Amino acid sequence: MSNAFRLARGGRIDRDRPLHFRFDGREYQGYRGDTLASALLANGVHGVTTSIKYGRPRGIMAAGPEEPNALVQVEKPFPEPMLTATTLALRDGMEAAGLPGRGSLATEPDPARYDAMHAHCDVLVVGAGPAGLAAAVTAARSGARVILADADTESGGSLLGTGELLDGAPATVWVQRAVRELAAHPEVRLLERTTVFGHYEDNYAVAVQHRGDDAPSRQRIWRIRAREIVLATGAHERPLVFPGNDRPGTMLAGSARTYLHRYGVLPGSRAVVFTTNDSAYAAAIDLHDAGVDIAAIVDARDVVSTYWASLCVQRGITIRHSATVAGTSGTERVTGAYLANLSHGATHAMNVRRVVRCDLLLVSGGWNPAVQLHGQSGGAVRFDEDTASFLPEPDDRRVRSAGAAAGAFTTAACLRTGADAGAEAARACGFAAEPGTLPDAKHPPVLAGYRGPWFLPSPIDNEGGTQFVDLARDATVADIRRAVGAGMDNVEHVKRYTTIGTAHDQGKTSGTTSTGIIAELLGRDVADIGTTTSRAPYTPVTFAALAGRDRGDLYDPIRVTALHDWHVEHGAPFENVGQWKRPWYYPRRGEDMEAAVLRECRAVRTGVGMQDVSTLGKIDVQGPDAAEFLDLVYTNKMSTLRVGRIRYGVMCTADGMVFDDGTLMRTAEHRYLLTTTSGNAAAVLEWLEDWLQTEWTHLRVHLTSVTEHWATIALAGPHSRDVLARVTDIDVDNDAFGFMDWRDGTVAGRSARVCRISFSGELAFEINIPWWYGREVWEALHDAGKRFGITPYGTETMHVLRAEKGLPIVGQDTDGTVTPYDLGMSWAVSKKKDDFLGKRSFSRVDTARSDRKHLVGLLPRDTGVVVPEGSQLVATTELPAPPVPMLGHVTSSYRSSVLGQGFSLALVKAGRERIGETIYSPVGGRLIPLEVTEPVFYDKEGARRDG
Amino acid sequence: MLLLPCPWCGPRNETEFHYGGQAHVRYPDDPQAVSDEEWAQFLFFRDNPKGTFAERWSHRMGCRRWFTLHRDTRTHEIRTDDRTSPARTVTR
Amino acid sequence: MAELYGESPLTSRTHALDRDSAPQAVRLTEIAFTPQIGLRVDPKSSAAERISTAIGAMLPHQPDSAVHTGDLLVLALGPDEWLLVGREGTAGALQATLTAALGEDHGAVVDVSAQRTIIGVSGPMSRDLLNQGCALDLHPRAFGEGRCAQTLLARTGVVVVCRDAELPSFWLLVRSSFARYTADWLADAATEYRTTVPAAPGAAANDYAVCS
Amino acid sequence: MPRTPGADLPEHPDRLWHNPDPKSSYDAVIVGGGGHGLATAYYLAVNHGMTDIAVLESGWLAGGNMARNTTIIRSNYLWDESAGLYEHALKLWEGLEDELDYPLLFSQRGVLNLAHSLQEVRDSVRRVEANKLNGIDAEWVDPQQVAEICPILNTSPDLRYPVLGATWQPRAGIAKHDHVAWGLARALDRMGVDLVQNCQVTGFERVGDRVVGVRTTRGTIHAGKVALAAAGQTSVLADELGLRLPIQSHPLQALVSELLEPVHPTVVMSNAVHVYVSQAHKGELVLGAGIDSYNSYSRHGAFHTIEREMTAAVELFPMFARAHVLRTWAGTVDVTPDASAIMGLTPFEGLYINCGWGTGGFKATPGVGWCYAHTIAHDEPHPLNAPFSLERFTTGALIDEHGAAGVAH
Ligand SMILES: Cc1cc2nc3c(=O)[nH]c(=O)nc-3n(C[C@H](O)[C@H](O)[C@H](O)COP(=O)(O)OP(=O)(O)OC[C@H]3O[C@@H](n4cnc5c(N)ncnc54)[C@H](O)[C@@H]3O)c2cc1C
Ligand SMILES: NC(=O)c1ccc[n+]([C@@H]2O[C@H](COP(=O)([O-])OP(=O)(O)OC[C@H]3O[C@@H](n4cnc5c(N)ncnc54)[C@H](O)[C@@H]3O)[C@@H](O)[C@H]2O)c1
Ligand SMILES: Cc1cc2nc3c(=O)[nH]c(=O)nc-3n(C[C@H](O)[C@H](O)[C@H](O)COP(=O)(O)O)c2cc1C
Ligand SMILES: [Zn+2]
Repeated sequence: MSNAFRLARGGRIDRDRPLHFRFDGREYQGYRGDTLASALLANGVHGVTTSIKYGRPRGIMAAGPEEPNALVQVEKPFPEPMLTATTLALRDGMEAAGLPGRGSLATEPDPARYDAMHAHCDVLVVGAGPAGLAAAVTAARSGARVILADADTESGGSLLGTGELLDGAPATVWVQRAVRELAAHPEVRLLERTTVFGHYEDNYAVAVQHRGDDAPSRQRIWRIRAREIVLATGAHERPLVFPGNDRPGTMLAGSARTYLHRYGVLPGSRAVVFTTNDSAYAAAIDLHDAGVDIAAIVDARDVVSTYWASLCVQRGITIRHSATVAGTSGTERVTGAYLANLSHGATHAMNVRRVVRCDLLLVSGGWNPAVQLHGQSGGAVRFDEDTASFLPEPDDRRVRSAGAAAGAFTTAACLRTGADAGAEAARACGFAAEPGTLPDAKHPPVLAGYRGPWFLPSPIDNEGGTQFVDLARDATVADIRRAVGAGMDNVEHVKRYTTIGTAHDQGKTSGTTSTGIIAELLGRDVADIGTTTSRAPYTPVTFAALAGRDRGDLYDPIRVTALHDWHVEHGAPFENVGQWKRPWYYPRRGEDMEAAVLRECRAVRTGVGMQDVSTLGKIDVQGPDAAEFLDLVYTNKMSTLRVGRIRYGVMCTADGMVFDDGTLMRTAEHRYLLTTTSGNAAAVLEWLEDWLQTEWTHLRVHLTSVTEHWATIALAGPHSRDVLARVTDIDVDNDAFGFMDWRDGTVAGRSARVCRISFSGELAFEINIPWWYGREVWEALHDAGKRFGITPYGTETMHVLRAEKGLPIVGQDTDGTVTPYDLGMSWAVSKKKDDFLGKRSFSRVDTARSDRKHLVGLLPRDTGVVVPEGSQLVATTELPAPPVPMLGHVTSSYRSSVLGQGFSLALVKAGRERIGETIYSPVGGRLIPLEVTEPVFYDKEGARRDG
Repeated sequence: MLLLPCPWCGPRNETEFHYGGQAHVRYPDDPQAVSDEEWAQFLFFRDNPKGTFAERWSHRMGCRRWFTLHRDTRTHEIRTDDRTSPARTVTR
Repeated sequence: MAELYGESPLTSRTHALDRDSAPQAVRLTEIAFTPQIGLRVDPKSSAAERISTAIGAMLPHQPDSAVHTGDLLVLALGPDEWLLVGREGTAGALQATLTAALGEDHGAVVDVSAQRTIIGVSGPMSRDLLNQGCALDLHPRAFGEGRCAQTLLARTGVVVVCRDAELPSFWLLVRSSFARYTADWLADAATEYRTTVPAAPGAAANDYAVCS
Repeated sequence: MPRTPGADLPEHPDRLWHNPDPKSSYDAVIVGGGGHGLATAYYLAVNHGMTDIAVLESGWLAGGNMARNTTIIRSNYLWDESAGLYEHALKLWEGLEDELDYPLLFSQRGVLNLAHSLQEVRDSVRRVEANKLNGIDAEWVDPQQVAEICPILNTSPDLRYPVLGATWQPRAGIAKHDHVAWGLARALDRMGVDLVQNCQVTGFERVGDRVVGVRTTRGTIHAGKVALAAAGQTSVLADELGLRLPIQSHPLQALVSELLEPVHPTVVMSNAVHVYVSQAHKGELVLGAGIDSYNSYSRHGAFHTIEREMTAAVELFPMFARAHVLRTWAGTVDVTPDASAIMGLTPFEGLYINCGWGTGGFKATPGVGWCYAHTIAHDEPHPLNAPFSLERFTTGALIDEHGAAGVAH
């Protein structure tokens, strides 16, 4: 039965390019230019799948994205669920299967690439039918930058499927001319196979381009910022609601015409045409002329057009007016239509008069303008009684509709409204634009459509259980009836009760009809009921397309320091700290993490270690009021810091909670260098700018981020001075270079700024050199330190060492609910300053409580234990029934080489009052006894910092 | 994706900016002198109008300047006189 | 130079950038070790005038504009903020000139030479390449020579400078820690131009595409 | 006959509610016919014998955030105060289906909250340990166990932010939001409570500091007690009384895929690789992420939020690459400074407030109803909601759930 329904001639397929494909396991052949649907129809296949709820056979209903039925699962070249056969371009070797409602996802990874592109234009035209082409050509001639996007594989829109004439020649000739003209404009971008699927604020339109499996990216998201938008998205034909209206072989009349003209396919041999308006007549005539036996035209109207009647008479086609299809026969495919007369006013159907045999039932219930994007853009719609459809309400936003999307249902009107819209849009962008002369399109007089009930009365099915409204969701008139009966009078409730409009097609064919039926059942106006909300996407879009190229390593920037490669070469695993990669520890052969960290800790405590601390945020603060400013943002007093000196400082948010900490060095009378924690650098800078620019505008201060200008190397341990001395010209003697001093000089021949800061409690230095010299200086220090057994250490060791000294880490030992007092840092909170950020909050009732959680130390009675971080703390030796009162939790916990045991920092209710007490932590079903201690475990007197 | 008019750099995509909430919220002249209630108002209570809202934005990925906009919270429309005569700095 | 300057943020990527360039379409190169000085000063002040005199050009008033004066490129980054990009080896001199011109007035001169590196993007598809991740309108009418902008490229901040609108050619100034990410991102974006030329409209024969 | 398992969702009843005109006076009116308003009316009737009540809804019943949420239910919050309230709600969920005699499709399929950094691991363990002591089923699971629970999740260490483990609450899950609303509504309708739709409250009737009724688009209605349950719109109402609140209304978006064969057995939430996903009964994947940054009442979010969310989704679930986004939407959520709700008395006598549930109040629905009804009936907060007072912002006793709530749920 190969291509038995393919005409010998005609259509826009490439007959020299046959394509082989499999559907539901069977081999077929089609041509390049076919969709899967047209190729199936050419092979006589209508039935594509079964319906989701009732398992009824379902076929191809439409020829575009409005298709409610013909869902397929692509199996090859790569599995993709739920595509409509009517929009799926055929390719050689394609394998697909009918999909009864639910798709399946591939288990192997998608090999395709997806990307995105930003674009700007004066005028974006959506849709390249007659209206869109006219709009684009008009706007382009004015010199405006134009983007014309169309979902289809070629431009022309409906003109590709109607066989009509423009200026006496096939309309496609004009289409080609228009496209050629547009392509020649340097300021025009033509986007074929590109569906504009979303409209967002300020005319930001998003589109997906289907570039094909072999393209550099399979799909591309276009992010288009347009000054003006013309929506020329056409209209979708409405099916009719009658018993058995879902049998395969039932097809929209206009779609049948498209299959004929565009694909050279006859969708059947004997057709009944059932319509409520003029538009189906053209389909009937064209199909008849192509060889389809038109068994009858059933027109629900009492009066039919004399123009079309005479054409039918010439061809011997019978028209039955005031009639309806009251039911259908057939199982896998329609075999006949039951015709009945309609009473006057069409409120009742008479008994079935006649059964007409057919294998094709063409239906047309009028047209729904594709107002989805208009709706997304915030545009209103109004119900138009004449066309029984919702039309876009024009407004003064920069989005305008044209053509069938605006209710212009003749080609002449589409061309005119398109050209007008294009000209207006271009003018709105400041271009002198005039709609030029348009091709001549003949159109017959149009007779008003049928105004009877939205579901046709039938003696066969009173409840409407076989009268399908949303075929994709298997929802019927009976379902709407039940919803309304349940008390629902809102279209949104009915949608959710019946699920109408919630399938892949988002109710393109069912929306207006279901509103009509609700109105009818409630005896209210259609306009009153209205529509459901249009939402992006207009047609479904793959997750992968939206994800684009921000995948894998590009998911989020990987920030590295100047020393990164050295760390890699030396085997360090990395810790993610914000976007930074920081070396975590440097395992030697055979070492696990714990062993490596204990070794690194020992090295710092007894010899010397070195760490890359370049990730610390650094901000240059300058200006005559810098000191005053810093006094306001730090809890400490910073104005008293002397040039050449460094001070540790804490910043709080205005609610008194610790926000960041770091060191501040005074580099000149009016200049400081401030450091922040690694993850917080951007936030701190923004926070400082905020206060400077919006609150303390009188302060003369400038902030400059210099984080990456400097590479920073920490050198820590009793031998750090010895190492540094070998490579620097700075006098590193304790008297010359004291704790919390900084000095400029050279290190390994490069100019450097060296600070005496210690985060480990040991004698330590931090060496800052411009990024470019980072590795060179690091290696020089490493060489110089060899004789002292210099040991590179990572973040984990740094954490252990600082915890032994009771130094908290913001974000680990604090969680946004902790004040400096809670941390036991009242020494860092100035009592002398009138104000600073956070000060006022310390006296609030809750913040001033003495039983708040305090940072304390914990020592397990069992020295072999390291309590897991995050463990909760309780006061009792046995757990009562929940809820168990909790005292706090363990924030940091490690095994210490110097203590020879595990130890923790914890936030504990009234912790400082509990020092010396024993509290407990439930760990793995046991209660571990812990002694509450001061948070400083090692070198409490601070004797080691001078070496 | 809002298109926000930075008074310095011109219209830019929302993703370049950081939102700062209500504008013109003043830091008390003397925080130590205000009551707990007034302090709480300053810290946590903000207008949340349905309609025009004076709000702060920082052009984080651009010039790093803070500025004020009047935006309709129903439609996201930005009052056009702000486009032409933007507030350059604000008092919170 | 390496002797003098150590290692630039993209030293390890030099080869990769070269490989990932698509000679007919886009070329990616690092322009390393350029002196860069951040300048903050009130544009209406006499200090600003003195600085203009010292560098031989008015500080551009309009943010997002870039002017050349001799070897110096002056980028206006904000209402009172500029980034001066000089010729290799002149950082110290430039900083001294600016500091001297600023004198005792309120302002800031900060050496940020190593804070950012520069990636050059040139060739006919440069705009296309950048627009894969940069939302600016790079059309020559909107962003020609004399223009610069601080903006987002993919997921990081950059300063984009139009060097030549005709060729075209752009500079991206990117923070050193993000440089590799940006380079990798650009190289990945250039995949498009290294493989075959994109299919002409409608000419995708072997295509499995969805038309809506 | 149904071809697809799960497509045969339970039928709704033939009768849900009547649409009465509002009376001129009630013992109590509840402003807002979302889940919280309905549940509150329900427990006022059931626990406190009050049935002369009206629920006033400006639009269609449960068409606010109740119609828009990703339906995640769990109780594994950090602080005792939250744990108490959410766990109470979860226990009520466990009996609600029977009580309402309505298929709520409450499915306790568990929830995984992923940890992607060492700090997230610490925070997660902390929360799990706190949960356990609060009697909440919670577990810390390592990457391998994560993979066993949810095999389609990418637990490879090569991920930019690898999964380092997760918290696991087996009793958590999802329920079908509309069914919940309608089940409550039907019960209320049967008990004689008036559910009044298309009735927007525009102001209040006051005698001094006492609120004695509401002005509505359908006339003035007197009431002994007025209880606000208006979620994202609360500030607009409070403005009428000059009552400033610490809430900001933001868009929160969600989206669904087409219907798919069951692939996703549980609920997965990730703060760092920001997305949360479950698969609804019908088969669609339901996904959400964080709020949009700015204040808005538009029920419309920004597209870059969706793009970022999809990136996260495909990173964590590579098999979702060729799933399709079918529909996106947004709700208006009321966000507080500490990511915890506000429920209790107000400076006005006879006026009660429940708001600030932000991105995560669906799960609390029955718990809110229970406690809020108590607050209204007794003019005093239930012990479970006492900590959620407005005063906490003055005293500083915030209940900071940013960690447990993420930016959403
Ligand atoms: C996208 C999204 C995802 C979410 N996901 C989750 C989740 O997974 N889990 C979770 O627990 N929570 C989630 N939430 C949050 C949850 O939806 C809300 O916290 C919860 O629904 C709020 O309570 P409600 O149901 O009463 O609100 P709503 O349903 O919004 O009810 C408020 C009602 O008040 C009405 N109203 C407002 N003003 C007036 C007036 N003046 N007069 C009369 N009526 C008025 C509104 O029309 C509305 O119907 C999500 C929210 C969103 C938007
Ligand atoms: N006889 C009738 O009653 C009747 C009714 C309706 C339409 N028509 C005819 O149909 C034609 C309508 O012309 P038109 O130009 O208004 O529409 P059209 O249908 O010819 O073209 C619309 C185009 O828009 C594209 N499109 C739709 N949505 C899109 C999106 N979101 N993104 C990208 N592309 C999208 C479609 O692919 C299509 O090519 C006229 O010829 C008219 O006579 C006739
Ligand atoms: C849990 C859940 C599942 C949903 N599933 C679907 C669906 O399968 N198809 C659909 O079109 N919409 C679905 N929706 C979205 C609704 O259609 C709708 O967008 C949402 O209720 C918000 O309302 P609005 O878009 O009318 O403003 C779902 C919503 C939720 C909350
Ligand atoms: Zn700016």
